[in-house]
Amino acid sequence: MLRIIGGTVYDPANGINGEVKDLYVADGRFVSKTEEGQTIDATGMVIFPGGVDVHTHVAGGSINFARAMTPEDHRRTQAFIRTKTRRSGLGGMAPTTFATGYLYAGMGWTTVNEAAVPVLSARHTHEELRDIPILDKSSLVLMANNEIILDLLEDGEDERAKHILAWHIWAAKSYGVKAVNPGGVASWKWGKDAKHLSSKIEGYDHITPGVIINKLAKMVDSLGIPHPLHLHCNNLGAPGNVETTLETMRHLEGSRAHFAHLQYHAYGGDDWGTMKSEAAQLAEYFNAHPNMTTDAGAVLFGDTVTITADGPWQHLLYKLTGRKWGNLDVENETGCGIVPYTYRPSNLVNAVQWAVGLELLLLINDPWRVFLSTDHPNGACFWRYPEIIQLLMCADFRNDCMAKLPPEIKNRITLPEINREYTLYEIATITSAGPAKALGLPHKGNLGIGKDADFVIYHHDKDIARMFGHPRYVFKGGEIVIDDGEIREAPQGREYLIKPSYDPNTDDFLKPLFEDRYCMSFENYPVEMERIEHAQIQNCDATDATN
Amino acid sequence: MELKVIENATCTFCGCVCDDIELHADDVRIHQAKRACVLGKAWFLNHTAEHKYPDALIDGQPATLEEAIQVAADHLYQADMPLVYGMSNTTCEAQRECVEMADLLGALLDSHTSL
Amino acid sequence: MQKSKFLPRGRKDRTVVLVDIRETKSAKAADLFLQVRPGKDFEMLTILRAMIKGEHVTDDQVAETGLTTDVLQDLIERMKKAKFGVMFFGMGLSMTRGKHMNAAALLTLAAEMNAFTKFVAMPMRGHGNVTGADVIMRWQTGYPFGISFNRGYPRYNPGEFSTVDILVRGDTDCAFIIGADPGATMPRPAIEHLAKVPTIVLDPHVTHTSRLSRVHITTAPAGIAAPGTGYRMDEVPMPLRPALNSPYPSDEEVIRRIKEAIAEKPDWMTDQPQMIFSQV
Amino acid sequence: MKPITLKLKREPTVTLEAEVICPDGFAEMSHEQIAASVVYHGKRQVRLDEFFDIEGERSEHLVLHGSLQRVRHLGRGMSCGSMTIHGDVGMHLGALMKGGQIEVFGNVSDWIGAEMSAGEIHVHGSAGQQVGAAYRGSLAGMRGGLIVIDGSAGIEVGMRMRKGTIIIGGPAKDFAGLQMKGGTIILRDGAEIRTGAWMHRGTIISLKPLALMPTFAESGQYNPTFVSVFSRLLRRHGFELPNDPAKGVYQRYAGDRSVPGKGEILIWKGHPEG
Repeated sequence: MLRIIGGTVYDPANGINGEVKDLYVADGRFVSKTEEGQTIDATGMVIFPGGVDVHTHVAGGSINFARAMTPEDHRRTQAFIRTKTRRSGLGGMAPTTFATGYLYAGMGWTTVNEAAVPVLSARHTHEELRDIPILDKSSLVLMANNEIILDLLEDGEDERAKHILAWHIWAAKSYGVKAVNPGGVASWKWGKDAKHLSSKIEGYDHITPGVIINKLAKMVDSLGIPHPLHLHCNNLGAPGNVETTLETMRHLEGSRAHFAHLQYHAYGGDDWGTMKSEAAQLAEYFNAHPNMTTDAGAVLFGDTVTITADGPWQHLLYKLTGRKWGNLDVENETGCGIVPYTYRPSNLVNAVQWAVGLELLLLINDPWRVFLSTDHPNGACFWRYPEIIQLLMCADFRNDCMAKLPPEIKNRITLPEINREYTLYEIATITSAGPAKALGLPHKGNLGIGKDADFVIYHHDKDIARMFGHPRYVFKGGEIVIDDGEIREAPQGREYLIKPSYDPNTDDFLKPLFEDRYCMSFENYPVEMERIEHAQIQNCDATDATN
Repeated sequence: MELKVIENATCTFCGCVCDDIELHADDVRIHQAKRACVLGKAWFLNHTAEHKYPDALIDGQPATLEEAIQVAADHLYQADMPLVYGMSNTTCEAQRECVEMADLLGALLDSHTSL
Repeated sequence: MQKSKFLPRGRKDRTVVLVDIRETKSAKAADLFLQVRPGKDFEMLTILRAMIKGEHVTDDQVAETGLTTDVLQDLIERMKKAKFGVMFFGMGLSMTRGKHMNAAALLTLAAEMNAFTKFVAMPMRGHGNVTGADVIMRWQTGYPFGISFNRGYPRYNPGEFSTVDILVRGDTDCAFIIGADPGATMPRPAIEHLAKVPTIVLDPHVTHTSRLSRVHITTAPAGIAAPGTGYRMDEVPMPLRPALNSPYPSDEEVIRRIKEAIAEKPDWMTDQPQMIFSQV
Repeated sequence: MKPITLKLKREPTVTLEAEVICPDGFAEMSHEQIAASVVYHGKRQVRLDEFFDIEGERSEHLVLHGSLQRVRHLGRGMSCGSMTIHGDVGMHLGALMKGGQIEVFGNVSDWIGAEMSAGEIHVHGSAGQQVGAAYRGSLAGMRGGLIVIDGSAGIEVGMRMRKGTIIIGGPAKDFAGLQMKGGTIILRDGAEIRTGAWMHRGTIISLKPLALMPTFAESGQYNPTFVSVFSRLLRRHGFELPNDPAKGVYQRYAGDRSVPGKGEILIWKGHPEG
C-alpha cells in the first residue's frame, strides 16, 4: 500500500491537467484512500501514467536475428551487471530481453506492444516476452500475406477467411492483427513487390493489396478485436509513397485502422534526389478522419538496425548502404529483412525523414490519435524517446537542430514553419493515455480508481530530455521498480491476449489446407496456453468495437 | 499389452526436428516410430524407461541425486572460471536454466555451434 | 515432396544441386552433382560471387576448384532462374579449413543472389536442439555462443571463449557438460584438461565424458521421456511429446536444483555498479 | 622517468584480465594505488599485487617480466608512454591502442593491436591469430599505427584493416589481409593460402611467392617508388624491402574480383642472376 502526496498530476484519461492531487495504491491498483503503507512526498514533482508503446519490436525471430548480427554494437553499449536477483543484459540497438525491460522501465514505460509476430514464430516470441521483466506486453500476429487467407479472399470466401483469421489470433496467443505490406510480402517470396493498392499480387488474379486491407479491417472490426487493424502500408520508405498512403486511408473509410510508423509513408518527390515531406498533406486528411490512429515512427540521427517484415524494402536498403544484410524467411507465412543503418543529418533523405516524423506529431492536432514511436529499432532505439519529447516541447531546441541540416532541405519540409510546442498534458496523452486507449487497454494509461497503478514521478527539469530520461520513481503494479535510476525490482509482467470466437469446424476445414502448405504438424502449430506466463485474456466485443 | 500411441511426436535427433512421428510405446520402451527416418528410429528405440544406470556417480561411485547436486554446486561455486558447455541434446527449458546458471556463476558459456 | 500452388508437381518442379568433395549417396537424389576439390570450397564460392557480378575469372583459375567455367556458368543460370533458392550447408563446409569464412562465403553469395532472385541460406544442424541454444543465448545475452560472464555481463569472442580453445589452453577450472559428449569427440589436449578439472556431466547415458568426470547425473532423454521444446534448424520451436516416463529427473529440473543450491551460498560478486558504459 | 616494473610472482590458474596495466592510468597512480588496482582472475576481482611484485609509481613507462600467456588486455586503449615486456603475453595486447609503444621480447597470442588507431607494437617472437584485426562484427580493424612481428603469425592478419602497416617476419597462416580496406601488410616470408581474400583496397607486399585466390588477376610488373619510401621508413626496425630493378621486380595482382575490390598484391620476383 502506498500514498503519493502533493504531486502535480497529468492524467489525460480523466481530464486531469496538472492538478496537485494525492494518489493511493492498494493491491496494485489505484484506490480512493488508504491510510497504510509507505508515503512518498511528490511535492513539486510531476506524475504521469506509465508509458505505453503501441508499436515496437522487442521479441521474436527478427529482433533476435538483429541481435546476432550486431555484436559490435553490444560491445560499445551499456551493460547491466547481474545481481543475485536480476539477470545481466546489454542495451544498444537491439537490447537483450532483460535489458529491454530495464531500459523501458528506466524511462517510465510500463506496457509495450510487440507489433509483428509470424504465427510460426509466435511460440518463440512468447518465450522472449516472458524474459522481458517489469513490463506488461501484448503482441500482434502478421496476417496480410497468409497464403490460406489470401486464397480464401481470392475465392470470395470472406466469412470463412474471418474464422481462419480468428483461429490464427488464438493459435498465436496474440492480441490483434498486423498487416505488413499486404500482398507485397507474398510477392517478395518470388522476388516481386506490390507497391500500389491496385498492384498485381504474384500468384493471384482477383485480389489486390487494396482488397486485402479493406477486408482485413472489416474482419477485425466484426470480430470485436480491441485494437483496430494495425497496418504497415505498402510502398514503405519510397519517394512519392504518400499517394499510396492516402489511397489506403481512403480505402479504409468506415473502418477503424491504426497506421503504423506513418513517417515512413509520408514522402513526396519522384526519386531520392527530389524526395520531400508530404506530412502536411497527410496530416490534413488524417485530421478530418477520426476513424484512424497512428504512431509516428520518428527518426533520430545516429546508429540503429532496421528490421521489418517488409523484405523488398530491406533489400533496397541493403543495396543503398552496402552493409550487412540478413534475410529471414518464415515458412509460407512471412519474411523479414535486417540491415544495420546510420541516420545522418548531412544526408538529405535522412534529414527529410527526421523532419517528417516531427511534422506528423506536430501537425496532427488530436493527441489522442497520434502516438510517440520510433518503430524501434527502425527509426531509432526506444530508449531515445526522451529526445523526441524534448523536440516536441521546445521549438527553440528544434530550430537549433534544424540549423545543422543541409541547406537544400529548405523547400522539402515544413517543420521550420511550425511553432507548436507540446504541453506536458499532451505528452502524457501521446505516450500513455492515447496508445492505451488505441490498444483497448482501459486499465492502462489511466490514474483513475481501480486502474493499474503503473505510473511515473518526474523531477521538474528545464532540460526536458533529462527529465524524461531520469524519472525519480517508476511504479509498476503499485511496486517501486525504479528509484532514482536504480532498478529496485524486476517483477514478471503480464501478457494480454484475446480469444475471438470462430466456427468450431474451423480446425477440420483448416487442417488439410495447412498440411498441404506447411511442413509442421497442424496439431503442433498453436501455442499452448501453458507457455504464456501471467496471461490475461481481454474481451472481444463486436458491438463495442466501432466506438 | 495395449501400446500407448503418441501422435505428432517430435524427433530431436538431428536439426530437422520432424514433428510428425507416431510413437507406439509401453511403459518401458518405444516399439514403433512411424514416419521416422533410420536415424530417428534408432534414436527413439534405443532409449528406454529402465533404471539402467545409477541415479548419479561421484568420483565413479554410485551416489544419490541429492548428493550429486550438492557436490556439483560446490565445485561450480568454488571455481574461478567455470565453463558451461553443450546444450545440444536437451530441451530449451534446460538451456534456459543453463544460461541463467552461467550468468549467476560468472561462467563461460558455449554450445556445439562453436566447434 | 510437398506439392504447392506454385510447385504443383512437387519434387519435379524443384532442382537440387549437391556440392561435395566426393559422390555420396545424396548425389543420387540430386539433379546435379558438382565435385569440388577438397579445400577449394571457399575458392569456388568466391569465384561464383565474382561471376554473378560479371567479373572475369580465367578457365585456369576455375580449374583449380576441380570444376569448369561451363559448369559454374550453368549453375549460375539455374540459380538466377530459380523463383526461390535455398542454400543448405553442413559441417563439411563450416568445420574444415577456413571454417567460419567458408560459411561466410556461402551466406554472402546467398545475400548477393538477391540482386537476381529470392535466395536464403541455412546451416544444417547435426545435433538436435543446438539451434535452441543459439536462439536462447541470443535473446538472453545478445550473442549466440562463445560467451563469458566473468565480468558480470555477457561478452563474446569465438576463439577466446569457445570450448575447444578454452580447454586446450586450460582456461577453465571446472566444466559443466550437458547434452554433449566432448570426451568422445574433442582433441586429446581438451579431453585431458576435462579429466584434470572437476567436470560435471548430465546425460541419459554414462558417456565417455561421464567416465572422466567427478560428477555424473543421469537424466531423462529429452523428447523421449522429458517434455519441453526443441528448435528446428530454421528456428521454428516445436513442442516435444514424450512417450515414456523416466525414472530419472529431467535436465531442466537438475540444473534448476544445482542453480538453487549455488544461489543459497553467499554471493561472490559485491559492490558492483548496476550498469557500466565502458565494456572490456 | 623511472619505469614501473611488474614481475609476475604467481602464475594465474585461469585467465587474468588486466586492462589496468596501461601507461595512461599508471602515470597518475601512487604505488599503493597501482598495487590495489583490480584485475580479474577468472571471475574473481583481486588486487594487482596478488599476482605481481611492483616497483615504482607515477610513470608512463612500464616494464613487465614473467610468463604472461594467461594475462590479457595489457595496454588496452593506451595512448602514450611505453610497455616493455620480457616474456610471452596473452590475448588482446595493445588492442584499441591510440598511441605509445609496446615492445615484447617473447611471443604474443591472438588479437594483438586489434582495432588500434595509432602507436607501435614490436614483437620479437611470433604472434597468434588476428593481428591488427577487427573484432567480430566490426566494420574496421586496425585504423593506423604499426605492428611488427619478427616471427610468424596466425590466421587473419590485418582482417578488415583500414589504415596503418603490419609487417610479419616469418610465415603467416591463412587469410592474411582478409577483407582489407586499406593500409599495408608486408609478408617477408610469405603466407599460406587465401591471402587478400575479399579485399576492397589496400596493399599486400610479399617477398616470397604466394598461392593466390583465383579471383585475383595479374596486372603488370614494376618497381614502385613507394616501396623505396616505405623501405627507408622501416630501416629503423632492422630490415629493408628490395626494390632494385637490377635485382628483381614486383609482380602486381589486382582483386579481389568477387567484391569487386581494388586491392593490390605485390610479389617480389628476384632475377635468377640477382
